[in-house]
Amino acid sequence: MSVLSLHDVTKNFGETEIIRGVSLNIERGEKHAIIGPNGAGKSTLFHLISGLYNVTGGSIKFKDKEIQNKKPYEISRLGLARSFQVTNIFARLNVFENVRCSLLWSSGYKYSFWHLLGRQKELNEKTLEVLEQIGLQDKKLTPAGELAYAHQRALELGIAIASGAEVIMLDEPVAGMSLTEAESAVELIHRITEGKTLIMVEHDMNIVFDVADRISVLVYGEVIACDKPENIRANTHVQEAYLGEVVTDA
Amino acid sequence: MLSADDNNSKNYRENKKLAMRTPQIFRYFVLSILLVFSSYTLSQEPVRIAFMDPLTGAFASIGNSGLKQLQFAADYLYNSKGGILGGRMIEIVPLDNKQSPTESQLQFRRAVSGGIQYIFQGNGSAVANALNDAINRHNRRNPGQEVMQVNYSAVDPILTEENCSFWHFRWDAHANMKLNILTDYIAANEGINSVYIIGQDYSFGQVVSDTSIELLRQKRPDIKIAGNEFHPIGQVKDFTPYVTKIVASGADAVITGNYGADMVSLARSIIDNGLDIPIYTFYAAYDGITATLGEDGKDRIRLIHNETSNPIPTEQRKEFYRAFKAANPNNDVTQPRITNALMMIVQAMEETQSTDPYDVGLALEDMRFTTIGGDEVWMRGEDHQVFQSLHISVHTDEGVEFDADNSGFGLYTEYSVPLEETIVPVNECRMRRPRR
Amino acid sequence: MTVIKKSTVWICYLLGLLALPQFFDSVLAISIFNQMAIAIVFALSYNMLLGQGGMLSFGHAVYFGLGGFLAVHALVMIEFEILSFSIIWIPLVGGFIGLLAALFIGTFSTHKAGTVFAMISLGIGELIAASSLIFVSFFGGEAGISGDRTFGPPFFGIEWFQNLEIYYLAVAWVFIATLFMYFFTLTPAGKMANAVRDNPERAEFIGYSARRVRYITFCAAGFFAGIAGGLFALNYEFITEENLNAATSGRVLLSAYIGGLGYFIGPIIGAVVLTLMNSLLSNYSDLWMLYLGIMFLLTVLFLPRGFAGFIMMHQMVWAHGKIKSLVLPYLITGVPSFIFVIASVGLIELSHTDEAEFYYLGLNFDSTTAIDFILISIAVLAALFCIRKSLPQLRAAWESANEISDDDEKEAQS
Amino acid sequence: MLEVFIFATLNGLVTGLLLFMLASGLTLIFSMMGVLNFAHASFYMLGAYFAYSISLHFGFWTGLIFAPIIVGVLGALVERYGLRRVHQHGHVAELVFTFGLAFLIEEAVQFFWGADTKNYQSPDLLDFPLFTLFGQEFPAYRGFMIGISITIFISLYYVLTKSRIGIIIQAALTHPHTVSNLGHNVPLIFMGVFGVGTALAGVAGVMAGPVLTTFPGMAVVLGSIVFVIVVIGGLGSLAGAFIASILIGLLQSYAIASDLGMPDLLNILGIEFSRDHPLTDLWTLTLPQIAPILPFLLLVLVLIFRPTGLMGKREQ
Repeated sequence: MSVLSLHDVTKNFGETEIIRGVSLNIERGEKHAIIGPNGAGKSTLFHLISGLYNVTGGSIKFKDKEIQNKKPYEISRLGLARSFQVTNIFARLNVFENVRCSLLWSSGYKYSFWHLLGRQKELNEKTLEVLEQIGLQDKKLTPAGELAYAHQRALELGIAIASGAEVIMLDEPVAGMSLTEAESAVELIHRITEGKTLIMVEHDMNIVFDVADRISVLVYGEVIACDKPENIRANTHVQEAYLGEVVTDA
Repeated sequence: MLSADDNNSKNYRENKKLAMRTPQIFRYFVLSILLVFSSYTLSQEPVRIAFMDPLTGAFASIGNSGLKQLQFAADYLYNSKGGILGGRMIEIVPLDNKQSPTESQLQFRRAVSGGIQYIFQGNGSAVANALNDAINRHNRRNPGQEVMQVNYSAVDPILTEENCSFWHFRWDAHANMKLNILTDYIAANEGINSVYIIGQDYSFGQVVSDTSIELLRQKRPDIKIAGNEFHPIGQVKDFTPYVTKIVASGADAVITGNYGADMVSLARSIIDNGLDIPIYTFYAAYDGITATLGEDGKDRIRLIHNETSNPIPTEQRKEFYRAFKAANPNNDVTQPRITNALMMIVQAMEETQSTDPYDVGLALEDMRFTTIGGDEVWMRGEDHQVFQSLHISVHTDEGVEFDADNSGFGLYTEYSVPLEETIVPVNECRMRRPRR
Repeated sequence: MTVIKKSTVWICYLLGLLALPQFFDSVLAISIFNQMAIAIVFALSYNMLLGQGGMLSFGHAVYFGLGGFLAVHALVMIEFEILSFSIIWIPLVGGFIGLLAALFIGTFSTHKAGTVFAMISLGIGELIAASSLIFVSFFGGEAGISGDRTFGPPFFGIEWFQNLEIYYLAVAWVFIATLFMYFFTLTPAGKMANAVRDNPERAEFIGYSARRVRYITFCAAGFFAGIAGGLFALNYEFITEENLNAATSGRVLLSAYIGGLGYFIGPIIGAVVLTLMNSLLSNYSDLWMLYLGIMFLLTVLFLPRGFAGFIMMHQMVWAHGKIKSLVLPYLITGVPSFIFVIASVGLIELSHTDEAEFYYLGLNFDSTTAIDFILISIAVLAALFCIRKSLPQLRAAWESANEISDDDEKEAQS
Repeated sequence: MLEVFIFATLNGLVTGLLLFMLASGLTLIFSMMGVLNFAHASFYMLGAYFAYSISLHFGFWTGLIFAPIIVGVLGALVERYGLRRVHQHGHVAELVFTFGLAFLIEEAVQFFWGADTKNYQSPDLLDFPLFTLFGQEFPAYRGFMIGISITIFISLYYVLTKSRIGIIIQAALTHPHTVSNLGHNVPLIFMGVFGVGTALAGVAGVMAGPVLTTFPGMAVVLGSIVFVIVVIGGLGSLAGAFIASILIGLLQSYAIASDLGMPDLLNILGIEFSRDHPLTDLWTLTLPQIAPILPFLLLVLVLIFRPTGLMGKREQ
């Protein structure tokens, strides 16, 4: 049963068509990677699903609800969390507060101005758990903006997964990391997405083949293939269009 | 409204409260500071009088000019001659109210803090009203420490009508009195068949408009009110659009109560657009305005005021002007009523041998006094409104012995009305007098 | 332990406020304290908006003023026995009106932060200030409206004749308001306000509507600004349009910024400093506004986080006991800086004065000859030279103090 | 009525073009640096005061040339030693800095020139009516103002679209980062643009000083209006600023010229209120009365319904 399904989604910016009729079904518990050359529309697709952009046409269903053109926070509340390609954290809050903020809505606090956060034991414990998961428990009082880049990326992931959303979308989670940093990041991704649905955009093919159950290839706004990793690797069409050059580049 | 009994019981409670506190210690404290810092270091405590007007900000030049006049009058007339009340000097304490009612309240508390019981204030009816309220409240709550408001220039009629108070004395003719004379003058001018009234959109502007229309209707029903316009204070960048309307209306004269930059801009626009009609107004001279209007304004601007500027009738007043000019080359005696107020208060103090505002206030009521300009002044007891002859003067450079802003231009009096004819009946003043 | 430590700060705050009149008890001093109390609540509410919520407003006085106007109207109604309640609740009336106004205006102004919000606040501010002169029956025109606080039922025998009594009432309200504003920063809504300030886009992806979060902060800020307006009404017993115009809005921005945005204590410092400058400095010099402007610009340029930020900069150094190493360098730069300020002020005043004889710091100068000008100018230049010479030393000392702190931290961690 | 309409249009144009002189500099500065310069009108005031001082000794025409240059140099210095420093602390700090600068300049003007109005006169050469229509003169000086404004608009437009530096600036309007990546000395361009922008404000000051009165409050009166124009026109759009300037100039001029008001509306609707109705201030409101606040009303409406302004493209 698919938890997220896109049907003939299109997106134009002015005259330019960026997404040209994408249809995609993501199963519950699946680890799904989206790959494609630069400018293929991967990030745009993410923005469409998570509600940052409105679609030009087509429909997106999340848990049988149409979510296209809904506001990001409405989609987020349904249980779909995402991270960003460019680090996107709350720079002047400390690490602990960053994570705690992302737990607030799912813990049911809404816009409360009558709860004192210091007194919410359960919430604070949960926050510490997440911090431990992402390995930032030592840095919890550091302002997020002053963290090292790798730590910021970890926090980025932490904010995305903290709410306990069942579908997690990661946009190039290891972009800009060194090899060793990337390795621990991948391990982290494995750890925190266990039992959840993961949709990921990534350039590093090693990571993609390591993590993904299924891969979609997006080229010029169209999905040209969607299959198991080994089939994708074997698909000459994909190799021609895209895979070959990237592998040699890396 | 509060009945007299309530008032008394409040006063009584008030008295008890005061007795429990120790204002004396404070007074000694202030005194000792004074003794240390005062440049006079006298054997006797000076009589301290506050001058509260804008000394910084947009209206600072008017306020500072007034301050210099009061300071000069005190020094020239009294301090240099051994003081008053048998050797006490007059000390003028400047208080900057920044032309703001709120700031006036603060400065008033500062005055009270320093034991000052006389406050000169003139600029802005809003400030005068706020100060009037504050003083009345203070005097009611602190018997024995009363303060007198010496209003030398705020012309809102309400201050001596509905809101009249025992503690407030006005040494200027109020707007309705002035308009009464001004409309007489206009009515007598056969050439004027229609007038345009334009003013700042606030109480004084509205008073000018309402009263002029009413008075003109009585005096010259044939004069057409070609326009009656209000514009926001200090918001208008360019008066040309208004001038266009004035031209289109075919008016023969303009009446306005504008002051400050709004006055200058309006007059300049009228002149620049080639509109050759007279402007009748209140505040279009001195403090830079005369210099700014210069040659262009000649024979076109007419003001109503008390105490003539040119020609000056007495040698005594000429001497005073020259001495002032020698001490303050960049200022003029713009408001002789400051001197009048000071002289009358001093006379009242001498008569009663007291500086208590209550005694002085009683002595001022119905005082008749001759100014150094030879003008007779009557302070009416019922509403504390002053009456003296009023004059209409023209902005010109002919026959001007005492010019304004060192520009060669000044005011020349064309039309005068004696004291008796300026008197208006007491309308709505029901003064509550304090009991001692 | 921490609870005791935290409440100590609050108790000191309260005791400090209560004790002030014991040291300075003149009418003037009480009046300044009252002003300060009002300014503190107002500046804190502004900080909620800009410091906590990231909304730069050029029209915050609207809520202060509207609250104040309704509070004075309430006083008048009490006087004429249309209403009957103790005047201690007047600030709440102001707060309620501030809240109502914010509830309405917030619906369209909080859509975006940044320039759009700033411009809408400017427009609304100008509109309301202008209407206050047009709708005379409610706002009383430029003379404003006035009431009398002594007509309500007495409160435990207190009839509010004296400003001192009002001061204690104001202290109670300031304390409560400060406490609640502080608590607000610790609630989910308060924290999310910070999050939205830092990154509105991301806040949307963790389930929060940035607009709604801003709206809540905006309303809370309006409420507390209204309380400050109510306190104003009680203290002055009148209010005029100048209390809701752009100048008042500008002043609160100034005081919050000089004090230090983002730090809770910042606006309190700013409000105190500005009130003192306004009421004391203005007595000594006509040019105090010029000095205020210079001080403000210097703060923006060199202390972007305000006085509070400057103090907080030393937290780390202090915690590691390195503050001693900074005392000497601070003195070496501080003394010439002090002389520089004093001499510059002297120069400015000397060139401004009309009097031939000019007294400054107990010295007598002659403004008609050039010698005194030259002497003071030399002092200014010499001081400036010393500052420039000593600055590298100060910078080095500062860096070494902080560097060691970092090492210490690493040691502490390992 | 026709005469009122014609003159209202002329007045509106004069005001509008004057506003455009200010708005053009502000738009340039905003587009490049992303900061709304609160002190822009203060530079306008400085222009008027410098020109006044110069005109006392050397006449109006010398002032017209040198005052804007002095103002422009001052502006460039402010950018170099002030704004650039504050830039690192973000836009709020920049806005607050210019806000403080506006405050300081007003105080400084009072310090150097005093608080009273200055007798700054238009040149005798232009002291004649250009034409007389229905008995009202149209001063030649106003015609001269229109001429200068239009010259500035045309040359600015020409420089921006045809010259190399103009093309760089144009590019920086829409893609500031790309331009700096292309190796242009963006800080120098910023300083130049700020200098030119403030010099334009200075020109406006020189021109407006004799007509609109030279006094310390002249910046405040115009300051927020210029803001309004830039925002209504669309941030970063010169054409938008031009349209908005003219629009607001005409709007205010027509509003003052008209005699319409609530009483007329109520007449049409057949409603009548007594004079002591609690809302009597509202029922007697007239258009001329509210003319100066119309721009702010327009600003709020535009921002609510079209936050990018009339011609603006860039979301912030």
